[in-house]
Amino acid sequence: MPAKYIALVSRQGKLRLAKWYTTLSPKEKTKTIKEVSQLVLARRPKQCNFVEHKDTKVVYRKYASLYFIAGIGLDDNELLMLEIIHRYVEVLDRFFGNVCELDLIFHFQKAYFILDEMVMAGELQEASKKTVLRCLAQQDEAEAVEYAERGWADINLEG
Amino acid sequence: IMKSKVLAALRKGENYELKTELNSEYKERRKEAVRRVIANMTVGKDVSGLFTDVLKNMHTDDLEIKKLIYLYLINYAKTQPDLVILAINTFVKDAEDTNPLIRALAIRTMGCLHVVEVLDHLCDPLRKCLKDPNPYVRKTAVMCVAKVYDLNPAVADENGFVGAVREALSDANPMVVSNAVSALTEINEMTPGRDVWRLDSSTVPVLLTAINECIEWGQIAILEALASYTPQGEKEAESICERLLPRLQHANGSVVLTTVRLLIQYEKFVRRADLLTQFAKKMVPPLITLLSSEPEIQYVALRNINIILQHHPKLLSKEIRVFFCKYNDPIYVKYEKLDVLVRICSERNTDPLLNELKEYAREVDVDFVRRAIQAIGRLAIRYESAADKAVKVLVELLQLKVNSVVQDVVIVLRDVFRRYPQTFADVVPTLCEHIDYVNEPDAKAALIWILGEYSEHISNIGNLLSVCLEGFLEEEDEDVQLALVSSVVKFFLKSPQQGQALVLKTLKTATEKCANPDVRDRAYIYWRLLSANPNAARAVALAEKPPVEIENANLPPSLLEELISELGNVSSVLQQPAKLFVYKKADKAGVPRD
Amino acid sequence: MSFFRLKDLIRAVRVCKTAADERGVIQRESAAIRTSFKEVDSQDARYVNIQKLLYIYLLGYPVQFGQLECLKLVASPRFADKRVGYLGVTLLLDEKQDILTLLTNSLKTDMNSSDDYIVGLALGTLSNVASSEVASDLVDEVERLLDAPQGYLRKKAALAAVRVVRRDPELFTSFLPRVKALLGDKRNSVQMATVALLAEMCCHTQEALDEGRKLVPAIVQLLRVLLTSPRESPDREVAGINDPFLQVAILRLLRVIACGSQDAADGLNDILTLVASQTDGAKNVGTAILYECAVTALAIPSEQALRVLAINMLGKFLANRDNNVRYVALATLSAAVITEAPSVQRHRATVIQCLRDNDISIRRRALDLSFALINENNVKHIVTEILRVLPHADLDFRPSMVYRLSAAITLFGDSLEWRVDNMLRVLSLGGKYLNARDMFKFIRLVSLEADEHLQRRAVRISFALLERDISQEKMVVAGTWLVGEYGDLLVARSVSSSAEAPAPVDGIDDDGLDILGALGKPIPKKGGSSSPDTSGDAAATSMLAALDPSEELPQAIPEPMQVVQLLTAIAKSPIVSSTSRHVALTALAKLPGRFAHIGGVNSKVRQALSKHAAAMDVETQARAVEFGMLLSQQLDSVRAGVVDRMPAPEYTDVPYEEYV
Amino acid sequence: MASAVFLLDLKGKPLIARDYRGDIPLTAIDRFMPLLEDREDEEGTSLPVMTENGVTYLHLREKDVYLVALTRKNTNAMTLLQFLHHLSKVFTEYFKTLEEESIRDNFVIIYELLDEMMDYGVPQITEPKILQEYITQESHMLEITPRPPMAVTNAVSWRSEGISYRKNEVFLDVVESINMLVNPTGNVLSSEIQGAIKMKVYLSGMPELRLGLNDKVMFESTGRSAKGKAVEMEDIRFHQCVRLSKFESDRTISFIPPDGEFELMTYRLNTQLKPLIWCESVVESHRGRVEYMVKAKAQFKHRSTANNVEIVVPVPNDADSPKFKSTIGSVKYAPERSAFVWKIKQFQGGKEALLRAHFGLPSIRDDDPERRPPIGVKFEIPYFTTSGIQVRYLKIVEKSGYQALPWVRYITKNGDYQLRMP
Repeated sequence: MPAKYIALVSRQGKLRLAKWYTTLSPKEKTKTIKEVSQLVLARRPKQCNFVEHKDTKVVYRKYASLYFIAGIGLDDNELLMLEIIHRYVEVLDRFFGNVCELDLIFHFQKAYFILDEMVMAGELQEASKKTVLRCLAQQDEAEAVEYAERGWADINLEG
Repeated sequence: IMKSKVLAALRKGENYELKTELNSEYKERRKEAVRRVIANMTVGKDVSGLFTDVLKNMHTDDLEIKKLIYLYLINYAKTQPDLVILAINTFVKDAEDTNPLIRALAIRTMGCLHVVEVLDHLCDPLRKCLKDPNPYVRKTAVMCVAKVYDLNPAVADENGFVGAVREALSDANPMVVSNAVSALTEINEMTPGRDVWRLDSSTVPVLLTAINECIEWGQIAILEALASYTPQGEKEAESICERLLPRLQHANGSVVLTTVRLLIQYEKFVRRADLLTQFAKKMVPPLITLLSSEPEIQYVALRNINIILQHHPKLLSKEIRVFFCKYNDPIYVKYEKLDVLVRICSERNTDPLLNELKEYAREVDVDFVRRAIQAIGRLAIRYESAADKAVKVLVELLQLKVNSVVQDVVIVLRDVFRRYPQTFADVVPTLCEHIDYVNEPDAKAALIWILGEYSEHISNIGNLLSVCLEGFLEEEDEDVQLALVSSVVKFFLKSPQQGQALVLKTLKTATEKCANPDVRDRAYIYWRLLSANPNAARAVALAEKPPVEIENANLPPSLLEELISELGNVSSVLQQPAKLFVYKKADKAGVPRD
Repeated sequence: MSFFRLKDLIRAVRVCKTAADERGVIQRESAAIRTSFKEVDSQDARYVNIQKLLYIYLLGYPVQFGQLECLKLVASPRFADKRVGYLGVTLLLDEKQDILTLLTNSLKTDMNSSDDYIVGLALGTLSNVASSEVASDLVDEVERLLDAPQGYLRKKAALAAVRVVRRDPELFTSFLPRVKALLGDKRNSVQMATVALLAEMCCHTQEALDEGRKLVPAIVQLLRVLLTSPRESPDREVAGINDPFLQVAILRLLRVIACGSQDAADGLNDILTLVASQTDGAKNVGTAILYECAVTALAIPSEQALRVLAINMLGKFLANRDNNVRYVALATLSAAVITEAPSVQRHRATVIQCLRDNDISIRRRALDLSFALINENNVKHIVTEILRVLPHADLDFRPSMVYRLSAAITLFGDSLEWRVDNMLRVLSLGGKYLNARDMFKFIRLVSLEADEHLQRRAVRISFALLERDISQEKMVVAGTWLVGEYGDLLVARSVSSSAEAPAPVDGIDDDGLDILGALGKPIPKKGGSSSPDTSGDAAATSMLAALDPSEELPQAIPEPMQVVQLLTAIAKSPIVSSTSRHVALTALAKLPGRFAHIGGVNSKVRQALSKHAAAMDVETQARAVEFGMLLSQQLDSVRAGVVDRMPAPEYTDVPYEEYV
Repeated sequence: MASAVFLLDLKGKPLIARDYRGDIPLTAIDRFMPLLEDREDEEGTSLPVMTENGVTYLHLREKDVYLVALTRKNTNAMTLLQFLHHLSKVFTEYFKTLEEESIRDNFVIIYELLDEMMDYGVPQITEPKILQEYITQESHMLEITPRPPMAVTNAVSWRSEGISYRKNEVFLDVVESINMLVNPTGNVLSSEIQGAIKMKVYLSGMPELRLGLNDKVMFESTGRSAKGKAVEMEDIRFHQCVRLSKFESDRTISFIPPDGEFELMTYRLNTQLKPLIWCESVVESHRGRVEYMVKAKAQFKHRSTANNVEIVVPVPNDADSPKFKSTIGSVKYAPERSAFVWKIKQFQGGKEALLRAHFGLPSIRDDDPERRPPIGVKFEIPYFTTSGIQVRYLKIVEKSGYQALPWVRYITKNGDYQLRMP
């Protein structure tokens, strides 16, 4: 599904992650995120998981204190986007082991790395959770070796 | 999936848990539970289901718990009036407590419940409290009468409560007096025309004496009440004003502003010129001092100063510098200062003000810059002696080559040109050098107007207008279209040879291709005139126009009079009559309307 | 100077109590990072700094100064550095920045790395920031990697190719020949990426589309396998459905390919029917597939039975309790109306009901569908329903509502009278939101045909509406214009006693030149039944918003001087737009001619005009002065022809679809 | 008259809600933030007073908290805003700072205070000293529950009876703050002196105080000629304890003081002043760097010295690699303020000081236009008032007849002191 962007916003409206698959100026990005967060945060529980923002369908889902938000094209499948979001959350959950907002704050890079293994050019890249986790583990391993060489193994490995 | 989700699941049963805790055998746990109930209530969670459990804790010797439970009752009484009755006994008992603080608390809270059912039980304790030996209880009881009256005027009357409040006006304690004034003012408003209470020449001096003893809020209450009084002649007005003057020295800005309101109101009864001069002189410093307060206070002060100045235009003319904007003023303060600056600027001080405005026009905030540029234009139009310098400043700003600045300057220059026809013709070529920056419709329309008016000063005028015509239909902005039709006609009438082809083309386009009936009308009228009688066309299109009048930003006189008598009030801040934003009691305010 | 580690910075920010504290921490840290960039040239420092910078970026502070540094970090030989460097590039840079050209070399080098993950990073970055130049510089690399032995690289290369084709569609030639093989790849993820790539190419070029159509059997087979074969990888299954992601991707691809091709579509009837019948729609994921299937079935020239099946499926969705499902149903039905009008019409009542749903997303969709449903037969009903909701509708909706209402009314309304009436309703309820062009069209509608009955009706209703409310901008402009132009039709035939004796000065000069030849003066047809219906004050007290769209509109038959008064008042009103004021001045100038038989009009009008002679608004002043001159005695002989009835405009029709 | 008072967090969610009149549904507060944001979009600024749907919202912001009053009447807006400022003052007095966290931690006592400070929407007792006498953070059993403070029941509402000190002392601080706005060429655009007389009173019983100043108006009215200079104060405002009518009639400042610290009076002088500390600045911008040359002059008498002088010079937001050279004092880059701060501990009258600063700028800059903030200056000059005001006497009379010592200090410092940059 060609996603235009994927973003994580906390219940307080703080941005935790944003990945853009279309080209916008920094100002437009900030504005979009602000407007979309406002739209999404104002939604009530029983309402549908979709809102429209300009020429974008916004698909969102709330997990505990975090809103996972994706902007997709008008011809794209919003129901499937919900599944993709859910899959991303599942991988995060397995990667961090019971993920919570704090994990995503302190390890925001990891959240990006995981997303980059799952979505590319706005399209779903890998549906297999196992494959994603394996690739990540191998890359993290390579990093750990380099940390050891650098002699600062403590940095960024553990929160 | 997430950790906090588990927590959320736990919370589902929070009310259940609280219920248990509220019924705990341990006092500390019950207390903590009451605290949590109130905390939840505050953030909007529904804890109304715990009504009876909360109530069980009401009979307590812990003052904090008592206050919290009272708070709970205030919140949910309206929705559960039947259950409130369960609490009545405790209230009645508290109203007889040996501690005046508890007696007052009980009376205050019962009044706040807004439940008719409570009224019957409130009357006896209230009657006692109105006569309580402790003034703290009395000042509370007096306010409670207004609450009762609001709920049921008949009950308040029948029990003689209103009379008791009237008597309280001569209480020995100033807070009782001022609360009585507040309560009576409220009651008067609730039943308009009934005049439960009316100031007369015997009560006014009593209040004027009481004012000296009151705390600031009491002073304001009394001052506001005095506004409804019409002095019985010049002498009385003079003496009231003189006794009010010391209030201008009060540290509370609201005391000051309300005093200013009264002085202005009473002025019309005073004829002695020396006194009037003295009043005016005394008002100035405290008004200026308000500008050193917090920004919100400054804002209200400035909005009111704006109104006062429409009544007393010369009042602050020497004080122009104190209204200069500081870098860190909030934008809303800057806007108001700018308005006041233009309003009080006299011919003598246009020079420093123009320098200052030029400074503002170089700031970052586009709206503020626009207003500053407009202010320069207003000064130029108002004072002929300032026009030269103003135009110079505007041309300097033009040369900053900032897109938005150029647009605004062009618009302002057009209006200055209209005020002083042909005087600044030499500026037009410079202006034409900046044509490329002009792309907003308003500015474009202004530019085209200038081209039409000064066509003889521009060498490539035909070209410029033709270029504008090319965009005529895509442009779609009617101001630009209208300006072009007029300008081309004027150009043609002034230089028939050069303009003939262009005028035909323009009028044809405007009448045949343009969808806007108003633009068509305008073009047809010119066209019909031109074909009927070129001299008539000349007489119409080139008719001499009187110099523009700066649209005075003054309020209509009747509104001004209304707002002057409401200085400090919401209406004078919004500069709108109260009827526009105050709903009748029956109308639901604050409920979003479809 | 403070120098935090990343986690310390995050902690320091988290303990900030106020936004100002946070800003302070960030600005101090940013300054330290800037200085460090200038003074310390070490990848270790850069690695830490850029991570902090990315965190700062997420908080919304400016970090442009770090762009160049990301590029430097990417050049490091270490994987960790590249990983963070490329992340920085994708977050802080985009294809529009000049410095991106500096990246091409790094990408090229890394795409030739022996480390798969480094190649992966480069491909990922390419897919995110490539401009058309970068795309063509690196297309060979991408092409080569499509044949990489590692599935990990093949899928990434295919998706990088998607970006390449998006930026430069002509580059498809490098990829197209490989698609067939890749579709048969043993890895689902490679298949999925290839499906996306093929869809992208087919969208851009005919050649790819032709090739794609040849591949239909292979693609269909891919889908059939997913539907029928036993599940081999539970990892790709959701709620018992085999790789729904790939299924949906294929359905989408099939839609792209078969759109407008009967041949291609013929090959799909069976498989689409199979999907529709085999998929369990109880869970969201199943619904997602059915939804995609219905969209595809309706978008391509599929056989009738399948289309009916699709519509029925959507109809069932509409009745679903899950709001998500209702939402997609409304959306899809809107698209299906054009081809499947009768079957969609059956759901009209449900749709109208959704206009009042409490979820704005549902309301928006329902509104779209309601407009899409409008045709000659139901236009009255639906327009009335929508007019009923208009005063309560979300503010954002209103401009598009009045826009589409005006289109539906002018195009589908049968009688001219009905159209004019309902446009007036739109104007009076939503005149603030209507755009100028549609207002012009309404005026054209009234003035086009020499139908005096219609014009009289329009101007009398307008007058009654304007007497009550002048807050709806376009209503004021249109109404004022009509009152000026058709003032003669507005007033009653017999002039009341309030009029002064006719003064010859103000009369129309019958010899007035008809300067443009074709502009014959229409002879006002007097009379008509001057029923006193709802004119006057009684109706004026009722709020306009309470106008029930199914009730008659009020009409007024004022005295001439009342007309002058109303226009004078509008011109003076501080709440009307300057355009309204301009139109009111012109309308005033027309009146002496329209009320030729009434004395005193000219002088009253001149008096009204003179009030604006020194107006700050330039056009207002110009009209006041110029029309004042025009109405003066010295131009008596010229005037009549000048402000006479204006010629009817030319008229062109716009198809409804263009509006909706 | 307020219908309700709210404390909100920055997102507009209620932290505290107190309904006083029940005539507005409390849900009306949900419209506050949208309204605020609408105004910002439309007019480029939020406004302290806004109306919608029959409800007027008056607010001020304190750190991360909004204090909002709601009313449905055309009530005195100035009073309500002043009241909100009093609220904020009282809370600050109670909890040291007013912010979201301190509100959450203290919501019980905040409700108590709100109940005490306003009744039926009418402000009541707001004096923090008095409130602290009977609303305390420890909870009480009823039998030892505090009573209403004497002050409320007294005729003198700001002082309780029965206060007693072993040593009776009064401290007077005369503090003058200089507000100044100067353009880049050194022309003073506006200047004024804001004076305040602050007192610390440690006196027993109910003392009567009388303060004498070299007040020009008083000298003139009594026909006395001033020994030395007399000062004409423009707008004198007094603490509520001062008998205003007495002052109005014969310019006598007489009062029964509250106990402890308070501000007795403020005054203002609107005179053309020479900047006491004047900075001349030259800025040279280049690609990749910017340089500053600042010359500071102490333009007051040689025998006075300014202490803790702080000159804050703005620099671009994205400056880096600061380098400074100055003849005296220390300089520090303060990126959180987008400025550098030049501190001079002691700056003697008549002296000059020079500073050069050098900053690097990144090659890729922010694209926002540069703001042009002014240079700000802070200083304190002890034993010196700009206006020349003097305390001539402070008479203290108490019926017990004790002797009390008054102490007087003078100081001049900066107020809002802005020097525009070229």
